[in-house]
Amino acid sequence: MVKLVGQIIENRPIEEGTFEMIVAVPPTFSYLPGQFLHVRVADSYDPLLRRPLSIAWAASGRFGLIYRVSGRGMTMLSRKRSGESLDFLGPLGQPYPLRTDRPRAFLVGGGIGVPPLLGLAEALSEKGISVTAVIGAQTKDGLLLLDRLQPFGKLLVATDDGSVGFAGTAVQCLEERFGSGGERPQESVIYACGPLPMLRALDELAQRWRIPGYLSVEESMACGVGACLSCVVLRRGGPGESGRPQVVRTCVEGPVFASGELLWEAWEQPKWWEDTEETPT
Amino acid sequence: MVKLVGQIIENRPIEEGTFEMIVAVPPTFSYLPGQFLHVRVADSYDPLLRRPLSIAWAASGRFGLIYRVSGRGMTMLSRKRSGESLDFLGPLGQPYPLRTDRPRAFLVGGGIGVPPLLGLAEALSEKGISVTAVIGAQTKDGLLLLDRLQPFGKLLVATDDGSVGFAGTAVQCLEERFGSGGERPQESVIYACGPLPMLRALDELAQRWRIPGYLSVEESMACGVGACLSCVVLRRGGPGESGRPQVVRTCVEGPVFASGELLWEAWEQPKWWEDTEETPT
Amino acid sequence: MQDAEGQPVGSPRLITQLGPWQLRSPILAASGCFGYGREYAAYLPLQRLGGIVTKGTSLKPRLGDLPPRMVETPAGMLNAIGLQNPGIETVIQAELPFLHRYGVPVIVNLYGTTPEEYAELAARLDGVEGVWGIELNISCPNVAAGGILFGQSPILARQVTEAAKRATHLPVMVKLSPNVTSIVEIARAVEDGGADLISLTNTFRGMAIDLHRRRPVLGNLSGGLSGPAIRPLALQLVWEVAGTVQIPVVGIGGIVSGDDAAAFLMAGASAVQVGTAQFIDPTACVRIADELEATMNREGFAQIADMVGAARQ
Amino acid sequence: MQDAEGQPVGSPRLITQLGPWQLRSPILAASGCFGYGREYAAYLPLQRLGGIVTKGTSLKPRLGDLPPRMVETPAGMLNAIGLQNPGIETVIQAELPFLHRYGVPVIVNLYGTTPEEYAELAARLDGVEGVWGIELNISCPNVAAGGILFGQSPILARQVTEAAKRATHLPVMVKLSPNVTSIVEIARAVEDGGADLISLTNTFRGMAIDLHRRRPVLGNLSGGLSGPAIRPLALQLVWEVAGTVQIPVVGIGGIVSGDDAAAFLMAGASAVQVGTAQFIDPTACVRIADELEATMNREGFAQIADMVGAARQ
Ligand SMILES: Cc1cc2nc3c(=O)[nH]c(=O)nc-3n(C[C@H](O)[C@H](O)[C@H](O)COP(=O)(O)OP(=O)(O)OC[C@H]3O[C@@H](n4cnc5c(N)ncnc54)[C@H](O)[C@@H]3O)c2cc1C
Ligand SMILES: Cc1cc2nc3c(=O)[nH]c(=O)nc-3n(C[C@H](O)[C@H](O)[C@H](O)COP(=O)(O)OP(=O)(O)OC[C@H]3O[C@@H](n4cnc5c(N)ncnc54)[C@H](O)[C@@H]3O)c2cc1C
Ligand SMILES: Cc1cc2nc3c(=O)[nH]c(=O)nc-3n(C[C@H](O)[C@H](O)[C@H](O)COP(=O)(O)O)c2cc1C
Ligand SMILES: Cc1cc2nc3c(=O)[nH]c(=O)nc-3n(C[C@H](O)[C@H](O)[C@H](O)COP(=O)(O)O)c2cc1C
Ligand code: FES
Ligand code: FES
Repeated sequence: MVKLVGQIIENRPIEEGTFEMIVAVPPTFSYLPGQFLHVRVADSYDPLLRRPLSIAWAASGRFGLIYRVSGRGMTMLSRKRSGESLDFLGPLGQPYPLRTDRPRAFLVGGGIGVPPLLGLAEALSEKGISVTAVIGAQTKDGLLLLDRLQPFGKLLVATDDGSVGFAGTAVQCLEERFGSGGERPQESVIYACGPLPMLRALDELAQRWRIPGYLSVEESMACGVGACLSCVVLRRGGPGESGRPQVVRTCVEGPVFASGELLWEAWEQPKWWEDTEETPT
Repeated sequence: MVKLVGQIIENRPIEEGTFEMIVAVPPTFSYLPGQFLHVRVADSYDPLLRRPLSIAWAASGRFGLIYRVSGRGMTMLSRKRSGESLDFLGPLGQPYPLRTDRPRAFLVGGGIGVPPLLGLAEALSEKGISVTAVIGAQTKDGLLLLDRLQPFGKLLVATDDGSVGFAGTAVQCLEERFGSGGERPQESVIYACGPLPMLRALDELAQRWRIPGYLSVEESMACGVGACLSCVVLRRGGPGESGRPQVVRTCVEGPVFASGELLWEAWEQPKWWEDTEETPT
Repeated sequence: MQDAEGQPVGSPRLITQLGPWQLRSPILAASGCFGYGREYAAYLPLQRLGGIVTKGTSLKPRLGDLPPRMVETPAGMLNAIGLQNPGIETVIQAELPFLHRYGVPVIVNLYGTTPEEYAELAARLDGVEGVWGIELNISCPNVAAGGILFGQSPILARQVTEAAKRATHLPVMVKLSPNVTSIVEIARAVEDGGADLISLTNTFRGMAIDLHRRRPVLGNLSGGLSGPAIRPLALQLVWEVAGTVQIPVVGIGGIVSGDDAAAFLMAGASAVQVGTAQFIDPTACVRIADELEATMNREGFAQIADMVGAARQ
Repeated sequence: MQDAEGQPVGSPRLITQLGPWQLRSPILAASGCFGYGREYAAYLPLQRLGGIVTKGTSLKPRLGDLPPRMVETPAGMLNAIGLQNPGIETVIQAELPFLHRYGVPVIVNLYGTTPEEYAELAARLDGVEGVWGIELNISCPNVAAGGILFGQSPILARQVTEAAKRATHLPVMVKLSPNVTSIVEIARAVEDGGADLISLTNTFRGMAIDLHRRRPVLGNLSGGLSGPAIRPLALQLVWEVAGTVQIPVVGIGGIVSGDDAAAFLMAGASAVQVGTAQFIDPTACVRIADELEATMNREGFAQIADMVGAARQ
């Protein structure tokens, strides 16, 4: 948890609309897969805020960010050149727990959720876990980082339009593997990062098959360090808290949450939030 | 008066803290010395507005801007690289009249007012006018474009601290020339661009010696094209207007005004502006 | 699209019913940011605009405020022009005929220091060729008398509206000030006073300080804030007013793109005005219209009317 | 500079008399932007701050507003946190002792739905170790009851102030809402009610629309605008209030640099609070203090007090 300035070594498109930035940092820099940086993209105050970006990978003295050039912030980031400096906070947030008690890990990534799985795949495979990456996208062109994940284990690919691999979502693809008996739930752990609908579907799948799951959630962040309470989600209360839901910060208690932990309905059901004066918390 | 996009050919420091940007434009592009462009420096809305910059020179298919990297806007401009495009409006405003009825021209520049004098010196010398550039600055290091002006005629240099050339202001330097009889007022025209105090002093000098003078004024501009009424100054009314002062726009009726035309007191004396309901204009 | 004379008129999908007016586009040029149209005629086809709201015009000519009149702020600008204008007679004689040639709807923005002055101005414009309506500026922060004072009191706002309505057959749009505790109260008063349309918002009162000169930057000390900085504030006001009055609302404040315009329409505005964006991009009013059409395509709206209030369901 | 324990305390030139308090710096952390200090302790030396205004605290815990709670706007951000907080008891037991260790002045920002609740909160803090004062938040735009309502009525604003003053010996700072017709009227009411200091401004009510979902972005629909976008508006309000009341004024709104802080001081504020800037730069409160000292050198001010109101002469 520090404010740092690194030097950009490289910043270039690696796939259509997606950039990789490599940044030099002191060799003491280390992170755990799933953690993110809060990055300043402009000197100006428009855009105003930092942007959260997962660390895709790190090696001694450098790390990589992989980002889709979508909005204005990412466009500005993509204009930075090697030699310029990058102002960032981090590593921030809770990483994926590296479970070694089960031999097989399924890393499910959708859209721009794939980058953090890269470092995770490496870390897990180093620990002797058999890694299967399940990468989904709408079409063939949206699939990210296949070649970079390949070395760490198996690769399953899903496209909504069936243009390559499984025809359907990454979650349906995984469902099919368990359903067909091709994979054993009791030996498996699921790690995921991607859009909300994907995470919800995976959460349901993981609970149904009783597979431990770890889901990385993306919420809009202002401070990134837990001070502003912008990025909250509702977490089911544990038995010790007599089951009362808790408001937790994606940037500090997350972005990785365990399957079964989150009250997804909170995104839709104002009742959890309304009349909080009345709610006995 | 058009909105154009040119391609930046070069953008680099030419002197300490001063950049020259060379921009490629269609060969039909032409301007008159004293005119300016209204330049977009950022894609973002902070800074919000365009920046007025004099055209320093133009040749077939290209022109040059010379600017001091002072505030945020100019810093952003200095970061643009060759190959990128420049979004500008112009040429805008009234140029310096090229007076051929008098043989000698004194081009007085202070601080960042020197750039427009470059193209002016060239145009006047092409018309057979004998050009003397009088360049002033606080110290030696602030003197701009001496080498570039040299080819077009004589060069007088003034520094406040006397570190080089005449010890004093450019205006005092000029005063001394006329006072000593070294130059003939009745054969001379003064052209100037620089800070307000310099212009006021020159205006006084020109009127006292009965020398025609043309002064380029810098006011904050929003639209740059005459629509917003931000950039106004007060002009003395001509006889036909029964002497009533007129509010004129620096961007349209200026930036070049004739000596004797402006009511400098208007900057200090609210009475010209107050109770305008009462003022019979 | 072209009209009978081969002039571009824009897509038929942008046609907008704004109260009594059928306009070619929901994008109008805002008062004070488009002069009387002359300056921008070289940059964009005026006939493609939904309309032009002129610079604020008073009975007598006004020199306006002491310079400096403008200072840039983060994503915004402060202005204190002080309603410099040549007076209604000169405007009618020398300015409006130019605009009339383009056939673009002209709405004359009016400023007075008493309800009677507003009435006199409104009456004077009745029947003037090319004038489609008037906009009462009861919200200028940069003049000592009148202006914002009328916009900050429901009673005065209503009086000014009634006075103008009685004096003219032209549709009357009343332009509100954001510097009030309850915009809804003022909007209701103006509606009760007979306004045909409400436009909002005028600028927000603001200040910048010159550290070196140790005084406020602007000659007038205070100025009015405009530009993208105020967009979320203006959107909120439009949301509140459109949920309150029955007459159409015209949204103004920081609009620089088609998406921005769409946000105001979805909040309940029937059309919008574009001001400061013109200074950044002199083609803004037409570019924004084109972008708005792209937004309609992307978000599945067949016509402007379908977007109006779409975020209120 | 260091204190007896070798901790950095900043330049003596930054020492600021703010009403009853002598502070090490005129830069305080604004409520809701610094939590209860824990999160930023790793990024800056807390003892260098002029003070920390805590997150808004209520009698009972509050879950706050439905997400999304934040959306970026040009040079600003809208938030609708809805005063999520663990309640006054937990704050006193679990949060304040942490801050007390740093010796940094703590001002507890309080939120209630009735004058009695404010009084109860104020009384509860009386004598709590490390608490230098309270700030009454009568200006939160993101809660249904209380909050901004008190800040929009002179009578209610005065009642809340009086209730709190009667209940505690602590100095009472009252934080005003900008969403009023006359800030001066509210400021006077609060001064008459016995407030020791006035702080302003809280956020401006604003909205952003999600075009795709066809509804306002924020769970709470509206939110409060903060950041550089509002700086000229906040400066204007400070100018008006400092010209009206005798009690010290604390300026808040979009301050991101030492020059910005200087502008508020010159407009008449005796100190400032920094909010949103912390999110962009977690060292902001200390960096701004250092920059302010550079500004003082450049502009020729020997001490903070000399800058206060310097642009008003
Ligand atoms: C913990 C975390 C890790 C992330 N890791 C990556 C990554 O490795 N690669 C990558 O490409 N993207 C990642 N994202 C998403 C990334 O932060 C957004 O794509 C980015 O903020 C978009 O900024 P923009 O200015 O280009 O887009 P705009 O849409 O212009 O942004 C406008 C605002 O919305 C917010 N925003 C937009 N999209 C998202 C989003 N998906 N999640 C959260 N806030 C958003 C922005 O922060 C900003 O405040 C991550 C998000 C989070 C929360
Ligand atoms: C007609 C004209 C021609 C000019 N030609 C040149 C030139 O050839 N080379 C050059 O270096 N400069 C020139 N200037 C000045 C130049 O426009 C300013 O230096 C520039 O706007 C500063 O922008 P900034 O963002 O770097 O500074 P900031 O100080 O951050 O600007 C803040 C605001 O103040 C305005 N501003 C600041 N300084 C000036 C100034 N001197 N005149 C007018 N507005 C100002 C800016 O436009 C902006 O709105 C010219 C100005 C005018 C009016
Ligand atoms: C330079 C300038 C001059 C203005 N003059 C007027 C005016 O004369 N009458 C008026 O009603 N509004 C005037 N306005 C306000 C605008 O019409 C508009 O309401 C405001 O700027 C907000 O819109 P924007 O953010 O798109 O600029 C002026 C605004 C600016 C920036
Ligand atoms: C995320 C966030 C939470 C806030 N919470 C509170 C609060 O609990 N109580 C309060 O009085 N003000 C609160 N504010 C307002 C700030 O204290 C400050 O008045 C406002 O943000 C303007 O200052 P700034 O532009 O420096 O942020 C909050 C502001 C933000 C951005
Ligand atoms: S982003 Fe501020 S608490 Fe998470
Ligand atoms: S800058 Fe707008 S009129 Fe000159």
